[in-house]
Amino acid sequence: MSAQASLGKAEMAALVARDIPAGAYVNLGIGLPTLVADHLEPGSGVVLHTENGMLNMGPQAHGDDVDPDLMNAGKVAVTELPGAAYFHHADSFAMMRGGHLDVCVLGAFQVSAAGDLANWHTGAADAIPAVGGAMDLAVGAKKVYVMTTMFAKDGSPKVVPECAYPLTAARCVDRIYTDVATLEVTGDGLVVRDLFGITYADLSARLAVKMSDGSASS
Amino acid sequence: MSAQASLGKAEMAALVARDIPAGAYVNLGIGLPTLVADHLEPGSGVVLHTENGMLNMGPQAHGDDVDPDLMNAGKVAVTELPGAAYFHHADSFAMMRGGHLDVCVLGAFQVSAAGDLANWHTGAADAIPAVGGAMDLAVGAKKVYVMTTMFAKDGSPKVVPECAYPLTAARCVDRIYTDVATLEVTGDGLVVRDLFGITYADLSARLAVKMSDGSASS
Amino acid sequence: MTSICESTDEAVAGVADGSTVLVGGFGMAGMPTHLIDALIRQGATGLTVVSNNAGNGDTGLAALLAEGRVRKVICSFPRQHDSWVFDGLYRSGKIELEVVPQGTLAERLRAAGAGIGAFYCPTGAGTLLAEGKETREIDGRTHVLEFPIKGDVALIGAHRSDRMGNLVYRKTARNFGPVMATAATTVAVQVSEIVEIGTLDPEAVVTPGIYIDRVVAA
Amino acid sequence: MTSICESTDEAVAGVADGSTVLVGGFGMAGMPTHLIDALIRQGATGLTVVSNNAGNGDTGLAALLAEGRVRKVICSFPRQHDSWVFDGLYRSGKIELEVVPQGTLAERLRAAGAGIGAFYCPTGAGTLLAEGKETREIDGRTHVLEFPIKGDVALIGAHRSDRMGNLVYRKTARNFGPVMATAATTVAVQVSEIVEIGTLDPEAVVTPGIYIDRVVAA
Repeated sequence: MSAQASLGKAEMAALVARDIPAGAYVNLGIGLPTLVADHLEPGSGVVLHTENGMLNMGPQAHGDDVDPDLMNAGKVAVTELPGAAYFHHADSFAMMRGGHLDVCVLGAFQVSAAGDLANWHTGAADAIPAVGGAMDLAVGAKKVYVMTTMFAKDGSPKVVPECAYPLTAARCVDRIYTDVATLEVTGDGLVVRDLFGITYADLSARLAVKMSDGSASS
Repeated sequence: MSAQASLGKAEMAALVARDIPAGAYVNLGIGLPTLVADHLEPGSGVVLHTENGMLNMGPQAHGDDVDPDLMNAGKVAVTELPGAAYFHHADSFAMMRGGHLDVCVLGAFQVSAAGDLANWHTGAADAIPAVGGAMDLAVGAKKVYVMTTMFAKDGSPKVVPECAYPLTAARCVDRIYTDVATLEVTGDGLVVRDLFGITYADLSARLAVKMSDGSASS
Repeated sequence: MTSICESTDEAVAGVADGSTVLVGGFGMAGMPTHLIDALIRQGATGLTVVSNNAGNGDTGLAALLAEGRVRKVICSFPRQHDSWVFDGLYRSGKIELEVVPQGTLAERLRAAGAGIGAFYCPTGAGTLLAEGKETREIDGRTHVLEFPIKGDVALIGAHRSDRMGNLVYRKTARNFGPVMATAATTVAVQVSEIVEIGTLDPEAVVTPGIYIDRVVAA
Repeated sequence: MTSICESTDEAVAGVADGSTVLVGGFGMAGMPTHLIDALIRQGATGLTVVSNNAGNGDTGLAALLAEGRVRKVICSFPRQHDSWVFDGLYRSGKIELEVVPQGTLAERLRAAGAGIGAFYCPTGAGTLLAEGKETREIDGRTHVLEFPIKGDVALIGAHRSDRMGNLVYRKTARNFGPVMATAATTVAVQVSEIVEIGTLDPEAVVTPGIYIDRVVAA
């Protein structure tokens, strides 16, 4: 299991993309999750939602294709695919909060063993709070996938018993895709599905959370 | 004042139409209020709303102009004027409830001296209740005008101290246009603005409500 | 993911006994008559039907009612000149009725689709239709607490669909369609025409395909 | 009634000190930059600004903030790479901030326009942003009670307006425009082009003219 190396960003993105069902309606959060788009199979029929009012968003726009009226939620110029639809902000978030998106993929500062997500606020005293659509996505999508490196730059794990940072939403995360492991959040706690470049014993030792090894059975 | 006769339906409609400001957005209820449309000045810019999802509704459709997809709230085939817009039911009633319509004109079973309106239910034990959009209109329009004959077929007045019939909405009516008088609902009670074929003394004797005579001053 | 059905029978397959069925249309405009006929053939019973009216004449919704398949109707306006089927069932105690103001009906459907748990609405305050409902004073006005109406199935009519289920409507046939499309677990739509992806103007799509499960040309 | 303004100054005339000003746009898409410039010239101060962001760079909203004219910002995402004007004011305690999840911001604006007194929303439950807010369990889920955000003035950008104020937008520049247009006492819109009545497709009008007070081509 630990024979292979930990995953790079593109490999993580490919792993998430592989788990998105054909024809799913998906919102990809700003940052790392954006990479997932590049790994969706062309024929998969996966439809991308951007919360600033569009379905069937295409890839990033370049050169003459840049249109200042066509942006994604990260304010990056994007393109329109056939079958697109535009709608206003209240309709866009109604779609999200109403449970119509199949999957959203979000970045994280911390995820708790119970699936609590913290991804909007470091809790630092001088930080200017800014939430955007993170709370709406975390609460609204049918499945919430988190995509992040397992360890912060200081080596501390992002999968924790309880989030120390202010929550985005409680008990919202279904799966956690990291560079060293994929974890499922279940009623019985975290289950490790895949390991990359680390053994279950090593991972378990570095994380302070209760979890079980589901990687052998898969 | 009592020299002229009581008003016919068309004259009542003309009176209401005269009091609708140029450029107003107006909803005309089913029945008598519908007639108001025929008396709006062509250049007035008054825009008609129909709660089943349209602004800038035109006159009734006839012959080849009948389109089964273009109906008013009374399910009568109508036409579309230039500058029309279609929208769905939630948006249509958001427009209404949100206070964006300047005037609605409604029929009435009874109106109380305080401006309570009863126009949806006779209260009869075997009656099948059916409200449609009456409550929404009564609550939502900036000005609610009632248009009705003053007396029911049995001679009982429709302007009453308290409504005996189930309410459509409390304290919602601004003006009452009838065949014999126009009344304003004010904080100080009903004020008679115009009299047609009846003296103030006679009207006052037939209605059991407290009111004042504002007809002389106008 | 939207599937294009070969027949109306396929479009209504699997409706379970006891389901809540949202039925679009206002009068005959936007009424999904072919889907209702298919539902009659399909056989599900003990249904709760949510629609603006309670059936006209002897066809469509009235025929479903006449077959004894509907336990309860939630609507704004059951009583019409040709609603004899409903009238008879109601007077003989064979059908339950919940009358909801038309705008509140639309808004409760929207709330179900938009992930709103409940809302305070001024419509109906102080009337029979608010009896037993929680109220709250907001800005000096009495508001009634209203809860979402969620469907198991929605049957709606639209003008055109592309193969992803993006919909456009025609004139006032739009009415309840776009709201009901957001508010049910399974949404079936009958359209006049199914067009290729990329044919509909993305700015003019009223119901994005994310809301649509089954489309049939009928 | 919609008036066509000769200048952006005319379009923002009369904004009072202390007003709540809704400002459309998401990033630069749909941002009513010319109306903001006119508001800077107009001079109103002590403003509460409601917008998705809190200004970028040194122009537009940031310039209004830099002039010390804004008392409070209500937004979802103030912190951006180029939000130095806001950041400075905030850190020096010169501006008040209310952070609202993006979808809740849109829905509170919609509620103001739609005559909804308040609503229960799952977004933000159990987080910092719900602290001090009333909550209620609905269907086993914690919901937060949210109240409308009503503007005195809305400044929005759209693509085309006809002479009645019917609007169409372009791509994701639609964003907050249609919702804010319903939520303010006076709504001013800057458009690329003003067209004759009857030019816009009634099926594709996104904001009907009823919501629009002032239009300027800029």
